[in-house]
Amino acid sequence: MRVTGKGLINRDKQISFSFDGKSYNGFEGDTIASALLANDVRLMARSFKYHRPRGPLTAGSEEPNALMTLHSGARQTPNVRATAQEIFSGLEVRSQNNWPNLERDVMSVNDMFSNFLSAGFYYKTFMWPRAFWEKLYEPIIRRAAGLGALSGLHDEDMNEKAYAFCDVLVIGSGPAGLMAALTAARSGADVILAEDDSRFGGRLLSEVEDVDGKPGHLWVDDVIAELSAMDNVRLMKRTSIVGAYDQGTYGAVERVSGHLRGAHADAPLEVFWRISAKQSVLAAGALERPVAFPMNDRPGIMTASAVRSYLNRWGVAPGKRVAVFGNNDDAHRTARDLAAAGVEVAALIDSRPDSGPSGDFPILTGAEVIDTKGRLGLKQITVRTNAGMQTISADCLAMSGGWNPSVHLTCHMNGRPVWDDKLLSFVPKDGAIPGMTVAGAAQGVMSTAGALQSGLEAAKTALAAVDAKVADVTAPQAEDAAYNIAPLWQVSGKGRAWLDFQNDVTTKDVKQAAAENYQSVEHMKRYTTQGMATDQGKNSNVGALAVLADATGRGIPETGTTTFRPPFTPVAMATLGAGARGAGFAPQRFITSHDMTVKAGAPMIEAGLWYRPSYYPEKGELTWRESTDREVNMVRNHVGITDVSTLGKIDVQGPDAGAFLDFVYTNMFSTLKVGRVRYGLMLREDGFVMDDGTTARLGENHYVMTTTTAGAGEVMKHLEFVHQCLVPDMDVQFISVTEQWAQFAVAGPKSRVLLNRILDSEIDNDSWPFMACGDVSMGGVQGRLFRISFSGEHAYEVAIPSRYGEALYAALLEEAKALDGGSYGMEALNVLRIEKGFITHSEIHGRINAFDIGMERMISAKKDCIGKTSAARPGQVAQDRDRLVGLKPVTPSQKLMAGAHFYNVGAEATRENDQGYITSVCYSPTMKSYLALGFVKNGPNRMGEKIRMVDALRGVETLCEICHPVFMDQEGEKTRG
Amino acid sequence: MVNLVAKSPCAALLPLSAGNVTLTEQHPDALTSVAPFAEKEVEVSASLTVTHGVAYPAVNHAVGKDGARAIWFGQGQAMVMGGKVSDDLVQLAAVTDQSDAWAVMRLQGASSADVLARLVPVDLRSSVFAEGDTVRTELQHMMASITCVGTDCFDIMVMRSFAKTAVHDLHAAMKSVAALSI
Amino acid sequence: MRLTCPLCGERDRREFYYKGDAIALNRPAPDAGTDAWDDYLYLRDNPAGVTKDLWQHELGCSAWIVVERNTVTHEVLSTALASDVKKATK
Amino acid sequence: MRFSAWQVLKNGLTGNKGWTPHWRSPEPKKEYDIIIIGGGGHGLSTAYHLAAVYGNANVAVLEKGYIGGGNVGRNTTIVRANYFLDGNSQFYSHSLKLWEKMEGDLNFNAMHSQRGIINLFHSDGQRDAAARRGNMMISQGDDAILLDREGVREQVPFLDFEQTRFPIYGGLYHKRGGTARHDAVAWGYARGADQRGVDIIQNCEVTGIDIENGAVTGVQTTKGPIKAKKVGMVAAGRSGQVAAMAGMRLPIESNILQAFVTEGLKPCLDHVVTYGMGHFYISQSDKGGLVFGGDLDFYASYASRGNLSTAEHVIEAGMALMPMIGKAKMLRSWGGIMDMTPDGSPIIDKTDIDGLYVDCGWNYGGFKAVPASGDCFAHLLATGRPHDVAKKFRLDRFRTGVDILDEEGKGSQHNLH
Repeated sequence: MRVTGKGLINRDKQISFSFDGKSYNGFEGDTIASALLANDVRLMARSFKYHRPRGPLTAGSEEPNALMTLHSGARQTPNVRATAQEIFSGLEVRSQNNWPNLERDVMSVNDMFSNFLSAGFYYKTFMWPRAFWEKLYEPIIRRAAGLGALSGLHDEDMNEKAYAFCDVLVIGSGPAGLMAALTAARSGADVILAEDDSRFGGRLLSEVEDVDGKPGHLWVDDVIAELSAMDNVRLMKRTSIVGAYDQGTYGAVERVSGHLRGAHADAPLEVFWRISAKQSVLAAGALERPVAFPMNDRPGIMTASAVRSYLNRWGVAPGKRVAVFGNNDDAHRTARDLAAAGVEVAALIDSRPDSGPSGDFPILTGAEVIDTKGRLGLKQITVRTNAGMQTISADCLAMSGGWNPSVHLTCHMNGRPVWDDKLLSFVPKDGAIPGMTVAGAAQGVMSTAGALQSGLEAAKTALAAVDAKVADVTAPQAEDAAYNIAPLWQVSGKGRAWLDFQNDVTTKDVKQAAAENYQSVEHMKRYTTQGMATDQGKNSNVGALAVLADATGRGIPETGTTTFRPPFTPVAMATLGAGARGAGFAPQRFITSHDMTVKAGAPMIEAGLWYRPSYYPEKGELTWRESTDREVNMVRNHVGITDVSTLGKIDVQGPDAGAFLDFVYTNMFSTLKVGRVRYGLMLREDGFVMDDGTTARLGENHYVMTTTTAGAGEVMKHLEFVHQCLVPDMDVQFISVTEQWAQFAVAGPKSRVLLNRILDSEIDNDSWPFMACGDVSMGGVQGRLFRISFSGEHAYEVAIPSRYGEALYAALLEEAKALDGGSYGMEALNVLRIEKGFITHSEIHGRINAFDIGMERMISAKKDCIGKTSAARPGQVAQDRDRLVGLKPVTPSQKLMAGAHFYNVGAEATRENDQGYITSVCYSPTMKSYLALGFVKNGPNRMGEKIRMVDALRGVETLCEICHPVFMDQEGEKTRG
Repeated sequence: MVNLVAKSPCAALLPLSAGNVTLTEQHPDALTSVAPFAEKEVEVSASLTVTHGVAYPAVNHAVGKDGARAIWFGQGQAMVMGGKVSDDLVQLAAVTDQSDAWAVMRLQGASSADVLARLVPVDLRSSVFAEGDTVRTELQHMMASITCVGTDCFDIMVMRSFAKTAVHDLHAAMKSVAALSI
Repeated sequence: MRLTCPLCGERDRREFYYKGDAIALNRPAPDAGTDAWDDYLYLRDNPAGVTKDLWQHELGCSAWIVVERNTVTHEVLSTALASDVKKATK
Repeated sequence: MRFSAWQVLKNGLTGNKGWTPHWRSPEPKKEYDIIIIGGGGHGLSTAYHLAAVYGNANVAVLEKGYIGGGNVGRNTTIVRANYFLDGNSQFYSHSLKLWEKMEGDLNFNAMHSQRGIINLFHSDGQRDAAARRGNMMISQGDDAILLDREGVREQVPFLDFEQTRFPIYGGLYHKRGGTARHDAVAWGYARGADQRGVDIIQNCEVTGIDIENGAVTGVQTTKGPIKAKKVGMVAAGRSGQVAAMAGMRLPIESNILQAFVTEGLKPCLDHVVTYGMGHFYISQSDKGGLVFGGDLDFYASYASRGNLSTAEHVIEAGMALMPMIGKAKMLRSWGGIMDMTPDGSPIIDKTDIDGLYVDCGWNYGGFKAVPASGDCFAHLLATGRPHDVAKKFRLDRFRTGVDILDEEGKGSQHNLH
């Protein structure tokens, strides 16, 4: 029911929205909950386990009950807090976790059987027969579980991430936060003020009290006006600080457009901020806790502070006849506010025996609510007083169990809050978050005047830490009442008393857990699920702890507390994962020939971050194999070109370049002649092969190293490590030149013919023998030419500055075609290298050492190198290690399968009999046979032996012969020719 | 003789604009990585002063102006933008032509720092990052060099092959910042 | 987490690569024997408290850095260029 | 008390007042045959197996906090036997078989759910590696199916098959893989061990290991000295500190691994899905929360809390693979302390000190190993000989270079896994 003359909503702007298909009106500034309450809708949700009817418990983001689903289709958003979501015109809201509807929910039958669904019941049953768990019990349990539902569709909304920096981050904009922000800002510090709510002001928006001689919310407006005019202040409302991390890093979620209808198409829904703050002031206030009295969960029962918020901020009376129950003075304040607004106060029930009269309403002291009635909403309460029982009709009950300072963020770095016996709550431990000062109610300072002063002092502390001068600021006049509270953790009685409303954990469950020796607070939590609902126990943990303490005969401080972990409030996956949809997950790298290659119809495949062509289909070719076979034959008989720019290229320069390379490679490079190229093997210090490639010596002190595409980054890092950490006195520098040069392999018997049509001056075998390198000129542009081969053919790699990459590729392709050649892709490249027995990362897959691939002789005996000592460990040179061999089917047409394993002929295909596995397979159009590289125990000593290849996964079995891994031209005549 | 036509890293991708921010490609005459050998920094600096009128830059700084600028580019390395360095420099430093290795983009406009704040984990607001300041950092998981070359004006360098992704990411941030300021 | 690169200043952890215990600086001689190499490569003090480890400012200036920090609190006590540390220990 | 539907019914009718402690809280005796340091999943499982299988119940489990408070209660609950290397394969195969009979043995429902695991692959090379793994699983007697892209789509149609950065080529489907209710595993073993006479002593921190003449004689604790003939160290995350009490250094560095859970949602994900390119794995708990994790935070830490950039990366991977989870909200994150070995495989071995044994180095894969680790460590403690399936988990394998078990092929140096 809307109360005239109350509230900070804009009554000039009416907004229509729907809830469960029915249309309602609210005003600008309303949340779903305030608008529904204004329409006298109290039933908003069902609980998790017992499907109990529920209304809002709170008026903020900590809400455990009133969770709803917004929107439909791909935008369907479950578990939205009706108490925090602002309404906008056309908003579509649905209740969740009920069937067929909210009023008549079939699953509420669980409530009738609640005695059999007590804490941990599922650990004790559903075990017989065993197979029934997956087939029967679990599906039933799963279907019942969960609150809202995802749509199952891709989330197409745009979200974003950003970074921010400041001297002082102020978290919360109640009196303490505003005062802290004002003090820091006037002192010239770089300030961010973050407020979870849609409006700055905190509790000042919800209380009837003056600050600086004017209504609190007007004082807020003045402060915000001043702050927003300052360059050194960034005001961030609708921004929740969700995590506190090391060295002053904070995670924050800014809700940008979820409260708007028709936001700009480029505007994100939410922004995830990483804020780096030199200092922070936590002024997150406090949350009022419910009281665990019997049947305390009906719609209409909510915290007293929520009742005041609905009344004072939103101008809504959550009931026509409101009762108030509490153990502290806020209960009185609530009753007074209601009465002053003309709402009937049915009774004020104060558990304390001695609280005096308060206002013009009935007051029962030393009394407790011990029962309630009303199936879908509160109708009546039963009160136990010294004089006996009394039933009172009421449709709303405001309960005030005292305040819990919002310590959550202070726990994010393992700080455990400490118990304050006077406040009856936990307060943050000093220094729990380095650089964070806690102020106001979050620190247990409960009066407005105290909070203002505390905010000011916190700002001073923060300013001192960043060496800023403090401006002369004084805190304004405000309410300064003492906080009087008496313990009231649970009320005995017949019915269940809820602690964790959403998860349906009652005081009985906690007591049962204790009886079953789940007495550690963590055990109790995990056994009962107390505090594991979407509010992370914000509303219930302290109460549950008190009940556990009582059940185990310990004090609350001895019982301990569970910790709060990030995030402070749940964060959408799409927000935390913003930008990662589709291609956004990792940057893409493109070779200069990319566009031409795509145009030619070549499927592109990922190679690390790069894209490389798989094969180039020609007309009439139906399968990749046809294209690949053609490309292989083309290279073997004519000439092919392929872009090899993705291979890492590292410029190594300096007086010690040669010596350095000797140290990182197993073999010698200081002896390499200028103008020559050598293959190198690089080990990790653990003795396993890290990478391989060729390195060319361009000058006395100048080498260029190539790495594999996959290994480029790792190798660069490794070189820098070795240089800076092991041999910093060596005078050598590395610069990646991968991007500077577009590089193309030109392979095949006609490769030189082709090149001579491109190069400005011709080359021949004498000027450019196998493994020669040097500068060349093409169209007047200086490039580099390397006579190296990864195909076993007479081949070159030609490099040109990248701006000419596409042009050179086009020129090479044109000339190749004129020679019956063309482009070849990764598939053909793979066949060519397997035929020749060249290894790639398929073979050097991390567990392989030089001995395993038959390259132990490449570890020079003349010098030390990285990995040399480890490679010599006894286990690393054992004959029966899995070692590289070639494999061919005894019947050439029979398939070989990469990933298949080997077994001796006649032996069963079991793990115990395993003889090795295949790493690379191809069909060789040259040999007219499948070929494979693989690792076989003691392989090099088993040449000619027959061995069974078994691929059980795909049902292929082939008898193979172990052979040398180089299938063709073992002498390398073609390469040299 | 074969005719080779050059193509710049951001060809067909730039310019772009959104709101008050524009993104354009820069075409420096040459990019030369200069990494002085041991104890040769002073001599390298002298050489650069002769050829480019700039000293070897201090850490996190760039010196010079459009046409001749030396940007600190990481430990022991400067990127010299502009004409060719002296041939003799190879005696003093590892000199590497990087003219084709990097895409150079200029982000300009009142909200340019806000745009970068969506992509770069370093504070680039004018109050702390002014003309002549430079950083090596990341731009959405890509290695980047970012230099403030004037008021609300930044030169951004990413490796050439990342140009398309970098332009896409910058443009997305530009559009979003523009949408939020409406 | 933020680390102070001796060159670039304070930066987010995401710019850094982690290598492990700074013992990596102290590579034994090739003939130092099995124990020395086992100690160097594999066995670790793994302290719950102050440790020195090696990081690289991978997405920044590429410098390798010795970071002295607390593994329990994540407090960073000091940072230094690895090459300086290595040269000083000679 | 034997649990049954009947017990639940009976107690439900009598106000749930008849439930009794699941384990006792005894004071430590002066001496035990065997002391287990560490009341986590592995320690409790070891104690249970000592009592139930190897006939020695004169055993104490010493836990410095509350049982199950370490990684067994902070993980993504995945149970699988899909290993490739000889040495790992048989061990995890054995473990899965023990999982399959655990609940019956323990009379405790740990909600072990064999809902199937799909390991996605994203290139031909990854498919080959997956095939190599799958073939090993089959030869070990476990189950594996190689799915192509369409096969994956049939199982999990909501993945992003169209746009994702690293396209889905297929997946290795392990039907017997799944999840379990993590805490219940610790509690179930605790209850089972306690019922068989093992003393579980919580809030009892070991402060020293007594060694005389090269042989262990007992331990010092915050509850006084306790003698023992044999001591087993099973303190994952703190293995280095415990070993240091015996003057040992281990090939272990402690790293943080984060895990995450969303708010409860109606069932939307039936399998465990792992996304190798993004280091991301996810399943949905019986309560409805999406439970997921990713890569390590990658630095030595005992802080039990994670780094924001790592969390972001994990969730970015999730969004890249499975954009339908965008509207789910991450509820809680936490960080476990992992014993990371150089090759990513564990250690179950005796030490150079007589009577002192170690079970450690579970990296980020300890949960699924809980039953077999307990069985094998119990076997070693009881007989002095390694269990057949755990023979290769040797402490000195890095020193000798023999049987390094680098399942992922990342190397056998620290911080590569």
